[in-house]
Amino acid sequence: MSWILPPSASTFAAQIDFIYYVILVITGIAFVVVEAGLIWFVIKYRARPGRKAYYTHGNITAEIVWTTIPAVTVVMIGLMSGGLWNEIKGRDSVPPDAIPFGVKAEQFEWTFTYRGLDGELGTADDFSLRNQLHIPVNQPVALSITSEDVIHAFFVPAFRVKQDIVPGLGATIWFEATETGDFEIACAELCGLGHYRMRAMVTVHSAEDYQQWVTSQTTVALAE
Amino acid sequence: MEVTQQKHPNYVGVWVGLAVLTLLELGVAFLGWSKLVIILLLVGLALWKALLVALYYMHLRFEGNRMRIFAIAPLPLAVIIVIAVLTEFVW
Amino acid sequence: MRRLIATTVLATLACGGGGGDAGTSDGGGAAAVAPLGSASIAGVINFEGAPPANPTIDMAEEPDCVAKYTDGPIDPIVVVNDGKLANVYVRIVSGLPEGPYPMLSEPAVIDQDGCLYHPRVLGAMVGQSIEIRNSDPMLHNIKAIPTENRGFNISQPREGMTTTRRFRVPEIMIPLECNVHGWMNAYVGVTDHPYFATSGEDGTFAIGGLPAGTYQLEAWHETLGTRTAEVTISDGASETVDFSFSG
Amino acid sequence: MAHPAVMRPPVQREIGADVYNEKLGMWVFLGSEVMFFTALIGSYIILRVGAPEAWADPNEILAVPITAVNTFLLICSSVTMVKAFASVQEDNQEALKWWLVATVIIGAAFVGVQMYEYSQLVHEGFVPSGYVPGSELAERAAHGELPASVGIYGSSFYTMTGFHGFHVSAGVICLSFVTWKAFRGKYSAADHRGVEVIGLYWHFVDLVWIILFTIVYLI
Amino acid sequence: MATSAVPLEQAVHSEAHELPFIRKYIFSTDHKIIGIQFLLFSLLFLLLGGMLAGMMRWQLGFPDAPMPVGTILPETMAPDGILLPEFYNSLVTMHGTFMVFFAIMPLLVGVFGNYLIPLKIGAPDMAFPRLNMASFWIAVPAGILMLAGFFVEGGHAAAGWTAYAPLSADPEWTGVSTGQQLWLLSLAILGLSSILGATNYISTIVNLRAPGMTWFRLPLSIWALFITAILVLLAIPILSGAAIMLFFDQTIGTHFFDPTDGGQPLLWQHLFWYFGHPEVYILILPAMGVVSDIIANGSRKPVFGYHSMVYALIAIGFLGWIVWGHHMFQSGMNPTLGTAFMISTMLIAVPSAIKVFNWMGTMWRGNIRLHVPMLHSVAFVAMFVIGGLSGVFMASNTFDIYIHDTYFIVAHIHYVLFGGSLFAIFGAITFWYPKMFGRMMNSLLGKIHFWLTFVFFNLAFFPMHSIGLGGHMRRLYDPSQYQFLQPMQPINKFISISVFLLLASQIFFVINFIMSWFNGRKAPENPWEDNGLEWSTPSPPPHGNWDKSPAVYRGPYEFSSPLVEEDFLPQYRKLETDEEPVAATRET
Repeated sequence: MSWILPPSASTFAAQIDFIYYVILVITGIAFVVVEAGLIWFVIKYRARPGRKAYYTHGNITAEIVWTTIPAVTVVMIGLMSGGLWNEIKGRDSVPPDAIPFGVKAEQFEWTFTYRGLDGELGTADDFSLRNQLHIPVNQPVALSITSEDVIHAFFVPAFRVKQDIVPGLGATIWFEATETGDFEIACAELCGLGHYRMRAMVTVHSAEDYQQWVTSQTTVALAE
Repeated sequence: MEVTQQKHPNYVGVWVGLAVLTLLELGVAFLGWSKLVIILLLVGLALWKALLVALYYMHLRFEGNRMRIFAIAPLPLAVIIVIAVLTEFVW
Repeated sequence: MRRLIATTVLATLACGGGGGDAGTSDGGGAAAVAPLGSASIAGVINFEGAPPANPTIDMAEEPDCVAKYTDGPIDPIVVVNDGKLANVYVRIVSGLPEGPYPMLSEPAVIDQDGCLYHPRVLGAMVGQSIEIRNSDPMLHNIKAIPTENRGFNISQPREGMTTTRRFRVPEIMIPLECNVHGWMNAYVGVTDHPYFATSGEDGTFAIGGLPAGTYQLEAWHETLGTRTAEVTISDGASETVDFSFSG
Repeated sequence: MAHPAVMRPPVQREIGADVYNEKLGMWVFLGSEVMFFTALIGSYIILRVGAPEAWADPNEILAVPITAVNTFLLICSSVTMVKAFASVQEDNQEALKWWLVATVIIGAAFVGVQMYEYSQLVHEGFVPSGYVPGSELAERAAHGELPASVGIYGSSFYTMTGFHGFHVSAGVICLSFVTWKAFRGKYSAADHRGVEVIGLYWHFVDLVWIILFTIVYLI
Repeated sequence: MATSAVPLEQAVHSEAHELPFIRKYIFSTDHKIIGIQFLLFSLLFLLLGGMLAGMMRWQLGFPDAPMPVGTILPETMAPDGILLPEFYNSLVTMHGTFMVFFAIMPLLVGVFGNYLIPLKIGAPDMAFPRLNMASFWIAVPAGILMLAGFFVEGGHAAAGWTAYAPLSADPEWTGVSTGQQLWLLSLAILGLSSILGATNYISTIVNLRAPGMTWFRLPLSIWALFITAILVLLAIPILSGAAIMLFFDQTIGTHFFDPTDGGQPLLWQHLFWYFGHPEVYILILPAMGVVSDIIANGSRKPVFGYHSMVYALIAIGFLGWIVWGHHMFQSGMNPTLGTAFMISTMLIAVPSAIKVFNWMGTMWRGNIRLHVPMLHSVAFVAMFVIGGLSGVFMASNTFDIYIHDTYFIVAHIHYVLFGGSLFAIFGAITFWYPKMFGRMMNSLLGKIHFWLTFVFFNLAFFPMHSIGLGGHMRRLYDPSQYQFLQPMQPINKFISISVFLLLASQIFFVINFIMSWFNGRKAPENPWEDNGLEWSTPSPPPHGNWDKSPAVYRGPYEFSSPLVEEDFLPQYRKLETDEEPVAATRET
């Protein structure tokens, strides 16, 4: 039972979590005010014999106050997250220097295609791995994801990244990991009876480890 | 029973109008003009016909405002969904 | 209330509504039919030339399966042992007398072990129960993609589970696949008679209990295509028919 | 026993929408019909904008002339319907009966023509799932005279026109009922709610066809 | 529409004399009987839906442990009592479907719409009684079809209650064909029933209000039901249309949602949610309405800011149409659209806030009687606030990236639908039970049921926020598959146990409901000392409700009025100062 978000490992995560904590504080206040008020009223104004309730049909000022305050607050929240939204999901938000990856989602597997050494996708030295994504740290990566059959959702909790993958539509998402290590990739959209097993791992390497790793894999790929 | 409406509108006239407009549509549809112009024209003509039917045959013209509101209320909703989804392709 | 649901389920199951085959025995009547004869056909499937290399499987995500292999898991598409080809499905295409044919009362078993199907090619008779086993401690789903029969897509989340299915119409071949492990493929040949066989590791096959007659045989391999042969046997005799494929 | 407002329409007309219940109810119901056709027609527009290549030019696959005739039929049935309404307002029972009969017949004719149109299309090889393999249209598509695949075109064409046809058929049935009552002299200048209400529905169906004809057959 | 062309007086007259049982209780055209029929119908499905939830929670709390008495389920569902993933997906789907379409919606719209509208506006019956009967008897086959799906080959629909295409469009992806088709068919039929009902409600409220019952003298429950009826009328047809297209995709090989042949999977989501968001308000507005009535009654005080309450209802009803995209933030739709939808969604929080504050304002300086309906209503406000506030998190499309499709959403919807609607329903049933059956429900049992439900509900659903924030995906058969979810397993266990207790505590309601029906205390005409017109007629009211239509002299919430020494002043009570209302209720 905690209201703290789990550890984060991408550049977005920090910003998204910030928005979360802002909303948490605002709604927290509203929550306490209302619930406390309710309890207080129920106790203070409970029925007593021979007493009559205060006869009123309302108060315009009060109405205006509690219409404006929420309106202003929510619109502010909206504007605040709107900017970040475009940064993350905007149509042309992908940074040009992002490393491209090909991702194929199908019941119930992820296939990740790497561009190999020549830095180009769709060439001979590309290689693919099943359910394993390897990326360098502190370096934006762009995944062009397609779905073979039904709608899947690419979800990396630690990166606060989630995107539905609609067959025929696909999606390109980008993020930048800030921590090395292994993180889990999940399918977040019900995609059939094996949905709960549609799990993959993303391994974040330091820049040099990543180069070595790619080299080794490419040679293997070319050998075959 | 419709006290609000003493003399009938010229129903046959409206009918002739509808027929003519339909012929117009058929003509326009096969003209060699740019697709966009044709589409706009056709939609215009179709709406015109629809309006004729609604106003005269469904006597919206002779109803009170309340009924007119009832009649047109759903139309904005119909437009909203189509426009919104079309933005997927437009930009 | 749950009891109510369930009992109704059972009720409908009993009248065949439930889709699962809770031991209802189709063709049980046919089982009474005696073998039509005592003739038999046996043979070997030869493979000429160098067998194509089978791809390795990237099973890294399933350590429990990898553990079942000494050297990395290979996808056994073309299995050749000293010139003999395995996983070839041989059946009699024509020449049989009118049925009914003796029913195979033993279920045809297909096992999921080490994230591969065993056998990879399975023969079954119309109405014969096909017993699907899971010997892996993980989820496998079994998706049958027939064209004539009604397909199914079922799951076995735990080790040791078995599920029984039947096919109602003859069909060559029905692909089986597991979507959790994209490399897992198997093929089921369904015939209305019991005269079929699948070549083993040593490439041999045998079809018995045949009446005398002249038969067309067809040998099917998932990638190498089909071969046909004709053979005439007299009652009680045993003929040899060999097939040969090449890469 | 019951509330006078319900008993005598004149009283009701004082209340609320200024019209009697059945008319109000029909208009309200037509509101939901609008949304139903929004789902179908809207999808058609969206799908077509999304995959324009799947649509054939007018008169390539669909026969415009025959449907033009059908359109004319429906327009005629509308005018006969409204004539029936006008007659009952003037308490002209004879005219009412025969205008209604005419409407029923023309409406049924529309459905018949649509059935014929469908059978022709199916015969040529145009079905909800696209071309029938090996059919005449499939051949022409193979030679590049028609879109390579019209799956989505067939789907939306049959669904939309089909559901309109369904509405017409329902209308014809209700109209027959009203006609039967008319022959039993149930309607008068004082109370002809049945005629007016079914008329509203009928004109609405006609209105929908006006839109359908344009965007399905002509554009 | 021949039915609506039938002159009403025939319908009403033919009912006047004593009727045979079948016409009186089975094929009745009396709005009160139909309301009660809907009540029993939907309570049954409520129970079923709860059972399905119980099975799901067992699997989530105790994966791989055989379910008690689970062994009686056939092996296609739960071999040796352990659920199969495909059956779990069916449970997910059907729990949602039952609760949304066959429990909450008919309970609010079908039951209280039917029962309260004529009684509260002073009409003898609905505008179209036969249509009203039809709408119930169309709903029944829909329910039967929906149940039948469990027993067909391939199992019941397993694509979620939102039936996202293409998962739902092609049996190849789920192995479910007949089940999914029955599901769609049933919804299309149920849609027809709802539309007929809505047509009836709107016509009735517009045309059949008693003399003096002007728009701004309508109780808020009726206002809410009126707005709801409009939403039903305009939203349901969209679903019917979409369902029919999906049905054709399943059966006759059309390609509406099939990306391989020009179809658009996203189109389904747009259509579904264009229906689905108004649907959300269909499920909460009537609850807000009845709660407003009950809170005013319990506080013995006029509703605070009646007019702004009405305008808030209308605003919600309208805004509900332009926010559907917030269900699709992560679906890959146009991101610019995403921002637009976020703003509109944020705005819809405002009218909700207004209502909450007005409810509090109503209780403020009241003379609060904590009878069972009031308890439930206060709980409604308290729980609805939580649901509303958690909604703000998801409304922010950016943070929604993280919590979309997690248990945070599950917590949110249950705080709104269970904590909100269902508490209101329990309150409303207790409140109008005496009018429906002529007997009071047992207050002690009621209080026990309330407190147990309230406690276990929160124990069950509040922790879901926390695991949702941990990233726990919803619709997950076995969370233990993910390392990052394993630490949450204890919480999952805890939630499951709470859910079982929550289900168990409903027994008190069932007992109370059935016992009181037969030997509850006889109910007086106006047991709650309320102001509504329905309390001016015997309990239960006779056919036609009143011998002569009641006249209305004032607004619905004249509690503690200084004009009289009682603390309530019914709408139908004539004081010397009051003039007879004219039959015309047209606004001026």
